[in-house]
Amino acid sequence: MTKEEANIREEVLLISGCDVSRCMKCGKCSASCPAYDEFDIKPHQFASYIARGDMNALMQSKTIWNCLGCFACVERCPRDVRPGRLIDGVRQAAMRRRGGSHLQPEDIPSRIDPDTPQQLLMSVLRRERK
Amino acid sequence: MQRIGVFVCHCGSNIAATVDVAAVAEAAKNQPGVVFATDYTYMCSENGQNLIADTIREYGLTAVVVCSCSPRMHEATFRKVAQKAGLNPYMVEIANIREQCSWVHKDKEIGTPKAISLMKTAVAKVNLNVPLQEGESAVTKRALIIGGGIAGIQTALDIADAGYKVDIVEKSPSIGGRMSQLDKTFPTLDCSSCILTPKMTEVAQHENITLYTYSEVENVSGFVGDFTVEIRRKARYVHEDICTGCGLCMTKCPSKKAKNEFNRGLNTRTAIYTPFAQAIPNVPVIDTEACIHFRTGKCGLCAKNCAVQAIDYEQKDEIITQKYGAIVVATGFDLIDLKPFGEYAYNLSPDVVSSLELERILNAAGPTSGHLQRMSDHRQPKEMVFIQCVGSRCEDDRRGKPYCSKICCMYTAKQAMLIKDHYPDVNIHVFYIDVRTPGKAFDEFYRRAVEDYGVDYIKGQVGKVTPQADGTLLVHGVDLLDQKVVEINADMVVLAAAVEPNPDIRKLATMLTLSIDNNNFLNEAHPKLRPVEAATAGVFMSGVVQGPRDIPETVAQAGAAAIKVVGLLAKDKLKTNPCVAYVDELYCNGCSACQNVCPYGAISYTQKEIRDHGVREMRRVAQVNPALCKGCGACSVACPSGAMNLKGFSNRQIMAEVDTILCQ
Amino acid sequence: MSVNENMTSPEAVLERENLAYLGDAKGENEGEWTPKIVAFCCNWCSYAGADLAGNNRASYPAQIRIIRVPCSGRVNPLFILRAFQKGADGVILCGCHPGDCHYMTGNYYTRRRMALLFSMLDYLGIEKGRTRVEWVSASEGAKFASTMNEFAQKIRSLGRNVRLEDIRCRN
Amino acid sequence: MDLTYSYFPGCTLKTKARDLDVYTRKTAAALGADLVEIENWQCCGGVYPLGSDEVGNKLSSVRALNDAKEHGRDLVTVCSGCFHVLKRVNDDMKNVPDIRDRANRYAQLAEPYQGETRVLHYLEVLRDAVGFDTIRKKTLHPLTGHRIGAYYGCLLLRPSAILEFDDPEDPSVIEEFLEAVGATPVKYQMRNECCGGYRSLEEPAFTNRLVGKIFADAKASGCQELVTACPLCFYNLQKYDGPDKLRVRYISEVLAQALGIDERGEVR
Repeated sequence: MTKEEANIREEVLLISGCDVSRCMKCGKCSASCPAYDEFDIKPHQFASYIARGDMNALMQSKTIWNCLGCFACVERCPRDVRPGRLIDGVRQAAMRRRGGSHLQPEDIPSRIDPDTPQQLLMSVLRRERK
Repeated sequence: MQRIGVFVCHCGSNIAATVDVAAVAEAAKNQPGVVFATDYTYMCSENGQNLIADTIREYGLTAVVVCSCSPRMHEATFRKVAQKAGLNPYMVEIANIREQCSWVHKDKEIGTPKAISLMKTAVAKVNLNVPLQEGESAVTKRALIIGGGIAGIQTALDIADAGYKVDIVEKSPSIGGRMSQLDKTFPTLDCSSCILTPKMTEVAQHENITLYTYSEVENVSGFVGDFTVEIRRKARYVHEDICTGCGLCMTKCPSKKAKNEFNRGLNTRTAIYTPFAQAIPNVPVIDTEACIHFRTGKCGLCAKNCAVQAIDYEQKDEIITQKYGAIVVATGFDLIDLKPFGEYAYNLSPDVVSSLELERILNAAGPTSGHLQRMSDHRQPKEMVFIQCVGSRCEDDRRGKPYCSKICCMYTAKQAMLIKDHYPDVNIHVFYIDVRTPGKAFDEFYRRAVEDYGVDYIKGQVGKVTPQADGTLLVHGVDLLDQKVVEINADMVVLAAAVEPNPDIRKLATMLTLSIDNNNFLNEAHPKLRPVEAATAGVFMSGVVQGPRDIPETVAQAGAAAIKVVGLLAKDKLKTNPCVAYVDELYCNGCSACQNVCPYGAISYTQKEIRDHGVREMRRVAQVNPALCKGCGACSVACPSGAMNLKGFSNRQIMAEVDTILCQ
Repeated sequence: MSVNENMTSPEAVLERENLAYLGDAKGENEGEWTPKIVAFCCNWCSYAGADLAGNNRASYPAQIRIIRVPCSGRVNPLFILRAFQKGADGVILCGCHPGDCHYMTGNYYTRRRMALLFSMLDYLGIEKGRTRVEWVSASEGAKFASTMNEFAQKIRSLGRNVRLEDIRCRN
Repeated sequence: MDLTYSYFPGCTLKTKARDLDVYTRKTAAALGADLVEIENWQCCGGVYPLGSDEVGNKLSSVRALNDAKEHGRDLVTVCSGCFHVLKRVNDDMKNVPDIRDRANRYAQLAEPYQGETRVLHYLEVLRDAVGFDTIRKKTLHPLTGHRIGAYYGCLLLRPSAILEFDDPEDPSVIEEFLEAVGATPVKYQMRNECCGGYRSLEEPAFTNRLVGKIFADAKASGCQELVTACPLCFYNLQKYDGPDKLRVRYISEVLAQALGIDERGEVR
């Protein structure tokens, strides 16, 4: 683990407020995840990646942008590890470092239609933009 | 005034190196009441002990102070010496000048004055000591077992075989417990009823055992050796002594829609029923909520058909009171409520069953006569999914338990093999977190399921079970080793639900002043060295009430509890700790403050005539039962008027220590 | 040996306490003072912990004096007041850890009772630092010693107890 | 009982989800509840702010919560997203001292806000204050014979430890509501699964797949239509173009129909 990774790990643990040592690797989070196949690093792997300090891999993963934020993993985690919050934490850390967002504002107009609710745009901006 | 002897031990050089022992002895001579003081190399040696005993006789000592090692080390030794020399053993006090003085300090100039002040403190205390007598209490040679499962049955048999009377109180209409609901038992696959039924019969026929089924413990008072227990015998509406167990009443009963608890609600039973065919006693009970006669006053078919007139609709609950010397709690377990696990569709589909429900389905006496079938359409399943750790190892206390339930890994392997034995074409998938099989021949058993029977073990969990239009259940899970989603169209899903102690234990624990842990399991007096004894003297535990365990462990523990009971009942008298609370009735105002803090229920109240300054009046005053009191002293502090006190650690004794201990 | 005023390591503090105590005992040091401390220890956990400290030869100031009680719940607030009256500069109560009480609930009563007593003493001007409740198990010899050292240091920083000491009680 | 509430409509209800807003107000009025819109409310942000070290983006919720507190009322919202955010921020203000202190330093309120306000979803008002029995009595046009499935989604239910809305794995409040307006509620297992949420902006094909599974289960279970309380779920469900598509409506629209209320609030 590099020093930078150690810093990121500390930041993720602070942002998420989770205790990764509680994970018993049961896989309930991954089993509950509706976007499992869209993930390169699976929800149940987040706790051990963070425990090991393998933060660069997490920061570059597709997972952090593909997570739906549906909290199914948070709700069903029997150990209160709350993988969804860890994913959120890594995404936040990634955005803070890149100084920007995943989806660029100029990408948005082409993606909306007359029915697109404000809630959707707000959510995307809040989740993916610093 | 006491005549005190002070004995200062060198403990070789352990004390003498950092404490001028002669100076301590010399200083002692000036203390009030001290008539003799000396030092010696090893006070605990035979010569040292003789020195103390001889001095007691020669000087007519009334009290002794030994300045030596910790009282936790040799207090008992020196008390025995005193007793042999004709002195009350409680007239001995120890000044701890080794562990708390000579070993803490390096310098004689520091150690000596401190040792002197510790000596003075002990002298100050012993001046106020009074002789204390160990009490005696009688032992009622009869044991009570609460709970009639395998734990209670085995405990009762072992005690009864040793020659003591035993009563079993069982809440349900028959003994047998959870074990009677099981089909086969791991790892040998013996038929559960085949090994349990003979034991049940033995209980019923044993001359030393009395059975109170359909009964509950209502109240407990008393203490080790002398408990008084009230037992409520619920009205069966069938006279146990008259009924022949012919079963005609059950065949005639027209009310057949009551939920069958024994079969975990998978089918129905009649209003007058025995839970299962081998029930002991083989006497039915009437479920008044289902009975037409109790609801409408009509019917009465059972009574009309009973050839011996055993049925009595007017029967009332009966309270019997019995004395016991020892009590064993063996109230067992149930599975947790599966309703909060909505993701497994347990509430939505009858084909999602608990492991115990499956056990009934597999049992030849069960709702399907032992044929494996779905409860929805009675089809035989082809694909089955077992989900492990449902509610076990779960920190979310709204639906699970933090502990491992211990038995699920093994019974799942067992159920899988039993099914494969009878229905080789059934595919079985087991989603697991870890497979835990510590135990004799346990891992081999599990491996047999994998290697010989081809049971598909998948490391991972299930996220959702969704009933499909075709009647199957879509099981969506993940295989963590393959990192792949696994979707199985199952015909049946079996949930290995966590075990939890029978909820009745809370009420019982209050009655017996037992301590229970956060999960409602009983706490042992010591988790390693006193594993079957409760902290309350005379109360023992057996079976899952203490923690998850399987049948062999339960039977072993039942034997251990029994020998503890037998050891207690074999005594005619029990010695009691004399350092107990006592009350100065003149100061007591009957406020109950002491009773409220007593963890042992040792304090009660009585109306007593008190003479106060020449006036006689009836007052409510506290009284301490010395057999129950353990001498913690909580009451003596709670008492607002200073009436409560503790022998051996009285207010005046401790005050004398405080007064003296800071002296230079 | 000269006493360095800035010494704060446990060993240094201990040495200083013991030197001062020595001076006190000999009546040599004018104005020098060692805090007098009464420690009430329950028989099952903390007294055993104190024994273990001795077994391990862990040191703490000689002016800490231990009184054995069956349970921390046996300690009457009056005992503590009496100790202060008799010139104690600090009083510490040691009992079993929560949940481990030999008498099941004694230490819970202690905790509640002492919370009230200590805040009342604070109100009377006896600083909260002079009183303390600590859980020490039979296996925590090192904790017992370090707690005592810390406590002694704290009392030293608070100075002599002059508010409750009854000079008529000096012995 | 005083049925006056502070009301937080939320951004989408003012534009794309006008039906949800209008019918909520009209039905509330018809049932004797007074929803007083908070003045100058600001958007809650759509999702709960994820960094526990960030406070700025929780302030709009804090202001709304504080406004309700100053009026001495409970705060009602009908959008699932707003409910989720407001309730979680409120929990932070009540239970997380660090966030509470920092938020109050920014907000500079007359008196520090400490999570005093009760956040309610309109469904909770209907169930606990108005009562489903009242709705049953006031229903003029019962939806008899309509087999309707509730679609809860995520934001109303999870995390249940904080939202405390319903059983997160087997919810029933919308079913009870549907039963009160005379419909036949149909429970289907996927009703608390995610519709894909905000991913529909970037990966509409993916959300379409998820929605497809939900519709398939609903249809197989016998639903003829679905109801929801979330504009984002509504959008994602509406956008689905597959074989199992069912009609989707807001709960308030269904309630209005049962009570016989039109858009202008007049009883027909």
